[in-house]
Amino acid sequence: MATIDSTALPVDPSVGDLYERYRTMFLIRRFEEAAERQYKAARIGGYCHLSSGQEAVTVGAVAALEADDLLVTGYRCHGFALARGVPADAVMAELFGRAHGCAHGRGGSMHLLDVSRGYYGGWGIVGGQLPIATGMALSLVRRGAEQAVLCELGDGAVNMGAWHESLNLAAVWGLPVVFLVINNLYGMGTSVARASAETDLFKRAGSYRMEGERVDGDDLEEVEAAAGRLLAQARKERRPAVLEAVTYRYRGHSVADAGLAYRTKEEIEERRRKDPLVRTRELLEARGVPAEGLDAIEAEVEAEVEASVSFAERDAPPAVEHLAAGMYMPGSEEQFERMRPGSPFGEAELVFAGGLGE
Amino acid sequence: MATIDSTALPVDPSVGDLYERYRTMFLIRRFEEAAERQYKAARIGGYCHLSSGQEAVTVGAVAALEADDLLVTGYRCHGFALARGVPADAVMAELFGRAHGCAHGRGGSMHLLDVSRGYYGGWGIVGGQLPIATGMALSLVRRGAEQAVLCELGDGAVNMGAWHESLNLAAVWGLPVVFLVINNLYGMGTSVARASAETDLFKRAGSYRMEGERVDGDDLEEVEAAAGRLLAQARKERRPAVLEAVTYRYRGHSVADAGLAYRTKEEIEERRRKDPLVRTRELLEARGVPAEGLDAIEAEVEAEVEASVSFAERDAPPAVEHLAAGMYMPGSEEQFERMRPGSPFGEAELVFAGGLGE
Amino acid sequence: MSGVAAPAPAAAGTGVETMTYREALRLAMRQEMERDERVFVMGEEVGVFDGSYKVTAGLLDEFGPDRVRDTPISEEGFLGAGVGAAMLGERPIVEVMTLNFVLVAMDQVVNHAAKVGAMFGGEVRCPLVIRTPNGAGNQLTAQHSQSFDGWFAGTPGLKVVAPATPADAKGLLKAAIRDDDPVLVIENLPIYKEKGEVEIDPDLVAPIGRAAIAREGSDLTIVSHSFATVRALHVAERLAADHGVAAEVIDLRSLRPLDVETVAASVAKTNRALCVEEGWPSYGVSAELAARIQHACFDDLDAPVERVGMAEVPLPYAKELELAAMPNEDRIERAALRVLDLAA
Amino acid sequence: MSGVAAPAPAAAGTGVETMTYREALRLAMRQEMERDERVFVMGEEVGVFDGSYKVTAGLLDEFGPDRVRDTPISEEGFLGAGVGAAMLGERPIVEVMTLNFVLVAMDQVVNHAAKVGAMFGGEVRCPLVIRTPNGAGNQLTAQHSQSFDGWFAGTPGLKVVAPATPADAKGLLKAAIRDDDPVLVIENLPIYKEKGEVEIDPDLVAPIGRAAIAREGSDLTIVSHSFATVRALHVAERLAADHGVAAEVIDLRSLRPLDVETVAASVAKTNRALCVEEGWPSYGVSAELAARIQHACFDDLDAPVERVGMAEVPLPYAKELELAAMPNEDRIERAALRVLDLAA
Ligand SMILES: Cc1ncc(C[n+]2csc(CCOP(=O)(O)OP(=O)(O)O)c2C)c(N)n1
Ligand SMILES: Cc1ncc(C[n+]2csc(CCOP(=O)(O)OP(=O)(O)O)c2C)c(N)n1
Ligand SMILES: [Mg+2]
Ligand SMILES: [Mg+2]
Repeated sequence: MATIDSTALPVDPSVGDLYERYRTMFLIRRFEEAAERQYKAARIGGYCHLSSGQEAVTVGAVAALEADDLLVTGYRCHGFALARGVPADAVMAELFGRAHGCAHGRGGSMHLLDVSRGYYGGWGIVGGQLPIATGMALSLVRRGAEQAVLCELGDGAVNMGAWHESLNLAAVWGLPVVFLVINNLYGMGTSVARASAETDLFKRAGSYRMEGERVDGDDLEEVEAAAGRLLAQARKERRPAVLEAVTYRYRGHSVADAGLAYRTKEEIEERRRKDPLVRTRELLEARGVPAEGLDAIEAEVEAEVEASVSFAERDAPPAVEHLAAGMYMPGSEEQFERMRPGSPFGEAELVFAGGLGE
Repeated sequence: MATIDSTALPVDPSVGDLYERYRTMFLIRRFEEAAERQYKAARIGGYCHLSSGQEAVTVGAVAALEADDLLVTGYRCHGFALARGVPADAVMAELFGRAHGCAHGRGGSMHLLDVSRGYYGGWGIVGGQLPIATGMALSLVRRGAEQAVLCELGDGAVNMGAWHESLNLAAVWGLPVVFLVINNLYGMGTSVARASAETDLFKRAGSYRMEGERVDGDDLEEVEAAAGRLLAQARKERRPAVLEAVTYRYRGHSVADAGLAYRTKEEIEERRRKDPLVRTRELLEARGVPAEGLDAIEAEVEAEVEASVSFAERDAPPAVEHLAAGMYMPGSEEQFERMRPGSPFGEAELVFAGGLGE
Repeated sequence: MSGVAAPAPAAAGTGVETMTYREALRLAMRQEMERDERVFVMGEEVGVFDGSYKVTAGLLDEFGPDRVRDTPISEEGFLGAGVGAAMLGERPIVEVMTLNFVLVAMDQVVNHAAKVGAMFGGEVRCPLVIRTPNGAGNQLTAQHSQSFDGWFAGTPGLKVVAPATPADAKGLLKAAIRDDDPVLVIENLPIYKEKGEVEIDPDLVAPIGRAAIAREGSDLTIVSHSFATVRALHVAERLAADHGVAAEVIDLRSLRPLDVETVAASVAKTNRALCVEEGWPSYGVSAELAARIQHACFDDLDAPVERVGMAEVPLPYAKELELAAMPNEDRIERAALRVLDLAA
Repeated sequence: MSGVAAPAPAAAGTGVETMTYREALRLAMRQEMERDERVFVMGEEVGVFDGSYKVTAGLLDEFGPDRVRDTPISEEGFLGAGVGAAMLGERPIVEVMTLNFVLVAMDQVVNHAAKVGAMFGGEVRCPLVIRTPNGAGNQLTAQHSQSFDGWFAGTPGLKVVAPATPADAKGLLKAAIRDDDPVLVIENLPIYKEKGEVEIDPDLVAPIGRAAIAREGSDLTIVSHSFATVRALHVAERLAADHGVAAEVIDLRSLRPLDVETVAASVAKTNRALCVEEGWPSYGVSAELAARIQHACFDDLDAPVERVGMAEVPLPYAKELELAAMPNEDRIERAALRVLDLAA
């Protein structure tokens, strides 16, 4: 997507990758800023969980995926969708609840997905995605595929029973899944120390004889290297693992939360000074990429984000007659046909007449 | 209960304790053998989970409790009830489903209890008792009591989400609870190795920065010493802990299971040769207790068990009019009074007319 | 119970104040916590964060962290801890952020809390309160917009109340806290901001198991609970204004026990009934209501009982779809006109 | 799906055999596993132990540990793993030991499996089968005797079937496995040993969403599903013998979709209806049935619809209490006589 003037770049091909990652990080930042504005203008509804500050771990981890690897995440997923290559148009349209959103306006901010890119959602129940990712890894083993699943969760989710059951299953069955714990220090207003008896979250992998590793989640290259190594082990040796990435979310839990009741302005300011975008930019500059090339990204990304907003604005909302689209496989209408008589619900027309397909 | 002729015993008072423990172990063994016979004669119904082979850990752990400590267990609980001093009559009557059973014939084999002895049940959902025991420990802290909770579970239960959530809560809040994992090598037909990625179950305590310890569950004194130490820490320092006791159940999962599909006769025979009853008896003999004194236990215990069977036989079944007894606090009838009109259920009489108390 | 004092006489207070439903719940908790040391609040974000829907705002400052206890995200664990504490005689109020999340703790509610009394032959009780909002609105989507009210109301051993007004929010939550059995208090997301008059009197408790006649009328009985009652009252106004119909609105307030008597008396008078709920009607609360009404009022009914609820789909995100799916006033009105044989 | 083959032509087989319900389920799984490599079975004790109720006996030997997978005790984990595998196009059959234990995995069933299709706009499907028995009997007590059938039937996104005969056990389980949506197959503990004739034909599939007329009659319609149908058929015989009453028994077979049409047609003929279920009737399956019937057959009914189910208590252990609480034939018969205005 980004057009890089290769003459302006040093020959080292890894710099091209880094440039590409940086651009994606930038896109996520700007995209979410736009989303927040649109939310405040009431064109986006529901919850809106921003990930500003977490771009390095998001982009680094996704960069470590092969094209046929699978990705499963929680609800703070705008960045993951964009990093996995879902077009900004499709993501923004989803946030607007429009027909060409990546979930056809059904899922919204928390339930993005793109099966063509192996991204199996955006899930909203804390920890609920873990058993699902585990089952996907089981399926990969069943078909003898050399692929892996990356499953994102937050520091708050590691206290859910689903964490324990999933990790034990993955380990006892030898499944190719890497659990990426994004430790942004808080689950809503609760700090890790108040929530977890073991604050070195990666150490909990030990309870399953599983490898656990902690990285600086704001160090793009460190994240990518660790994720790459663990994913390779998962693919080739069917060894599941935990990767904990320590980072920070600048904004509140969701747009509705100011994010100040449980932490200080100073803490936020201090973290902002170590912004992963700035760190990555410095890295690129240190490797000889000229500042102008990097500045150019900004305009390019802003145009892309703006375009996504106009796309979403122009896109039509889903047709109300298709309210029930997707719920059951087309063809199921016949099974439901005899439920109709005596149906006491005004909405029978919606469910049946609209059909299940779209 | 046991009458010990102190002139026949050495002066060391600890031998008197050991003698008492041995008697309880014996009582459990004989009681469960009788229960099995009664089950096969169809006078006991439901499931009937025997603990033959596990007497040392049962008696040793309960012996470490202070009178005002609390006990919570799973469904394999005949031994725990007896060890905690619930009269054999009340336990057998419960198995028979009689009015003077310890749960008034409502609970049966899996739901024994005796609040007067701090025994809060016998629970049937694997792992379900853990959050409850944790909440009891929380209550002890809230009232500043120097008491502890002992919570029994099996090796199969450590893979449930409830284990993880409970241990984390206990550790992060500093609650006085000791989780006693009875590792009898199998959860139904599934060996620990097939179920748990970490087969050293006590090590899982590390995920909560909690102390974990493993003992030979067939060594009465080792169990009692370890449980005593961990319970004291819980009471005084509010440090929760995991105590894993390795033992074996001779019988199938329940009386309905022959217990041979997943293990060999040889394995069972080998374990029987190291029977904790024999080991404990040898210990007593080595400390100078004459064999006759020990033989006397047998007759005494058998009489006690037989008496419990006759007690249960003679005891009346609960009155059908009191079907709903206990469900709601007496006084609630008034709240339900207006549910009656149009009640389409033949059982309305049962629920209301019988009242909620007994 | 050494160390935890028995109820003290209630703090003084009189008069009537206008407040939101949310404030009324808070008032109930404050009063009961002052009255009885055994009462404490536990849940995710109830303390430092002031409650994710701000119901518990300020309680941490007033009562301290032992009585307003923030929990890790582990509903099964802390809800079960509430069961255990209650079994020892405490009066825990466990807040679950929304009813959707109770599903991860379902086993503790249904297989444990509800069983304590009967399964142990009355030897031990479980005076637990679970507070949690149901409901949709604000495009919260499929996993965050559900109302499983009937599942709990269908569980013997539980009691279930669902106040629709600030006054009942205070009165019923207090009743739940004082009750010796496990009570689920179903709140509702859009209702939190609704205002109403509330009597401050700390001794005033609303009775469990008693429906209220929220509006009198003679032509049609609308039976509802929780936010559906707010909707029903609006529709009743519309029916009066546009069609000259006098609808009676019964606010159930309690789902278990269910006050069939009040509902039946109303239908005996109006001869027509419409049941409205926020959840899916199939196998939902309105099914039980229709079943009870047809049984109790068989000879009184002039038309079949109708039902309106959420369209039977996992709630989609797009505003247009959400609106179409919700039991909105237009849909309720249309159903009412059907019951009245006035449908176009 | 590299590595997992598409369905092969069905194994040959014809004729009719008498077998138990349990054997019929096993036959269905064997046939579907032979036909389609994507089908595999997963659950506690399904392999080495031969199934805790022996439904899967022998399958491990025949298909090996990859396709008959013993799990640790962690229903939330492995049921969710079934959801994930199904989303990739597998056809997992997850056995949960009893319906009581589904409560620890409720979130995966209701918030996840049921949501996949709609929440993601139809972009991905979840062809998961969950098999589990409901029901009481044998004094299994409060935590092990429950029937939450209506909770799942009330969840849009799920399909729920509950066969009452060996033939339907085979036919509906096969239909569920072939269905592209998540299907809960509710079996029943006492029914496992019931015998009946089963067509061996591997291509024979029973349709989801179609009730069966299990017995024809003209005086009364008894609507039931699962083991309640077995009871209802016995009662129908008693009614014929003792009272000369011809009861029609409708076996629902499917709870979502619900075949209201067949029920309504029967009631239109008999003018009287009794709904019987194994679970608690309040807010249960029979509530939905009564609500539908009064609506669809308002002008046909000569008496209110009656309901019989489990007494509304956590099931006590003692045999005498259990028997009194169960929807036994005496209680069903008494209710039938009430509907028929023949009550003493
Ligand atoms: C089971 C469940 N409980 C509670 C919630 C409400 N909730 C949503 S996000 C969240 C905090 C999660 O924190 P964390 O895992 O650290 O992720 P982060 O928000 O920091 O990305 C909570 C409590 C939920 N969605 N699901
Ligand atoms: C949640 C749940 N799942 C399954 C069961 C069925 N079940 C009862 S006991 C048991 C095995 C438990 O094994 P373990 O914890 O090792 O205890 P043991 O039987 O060896 O004492 C199982 C699977 C249950 N009661 N609850
Ligand atoms: Mg976090
Ligand atoms: Mg075991």
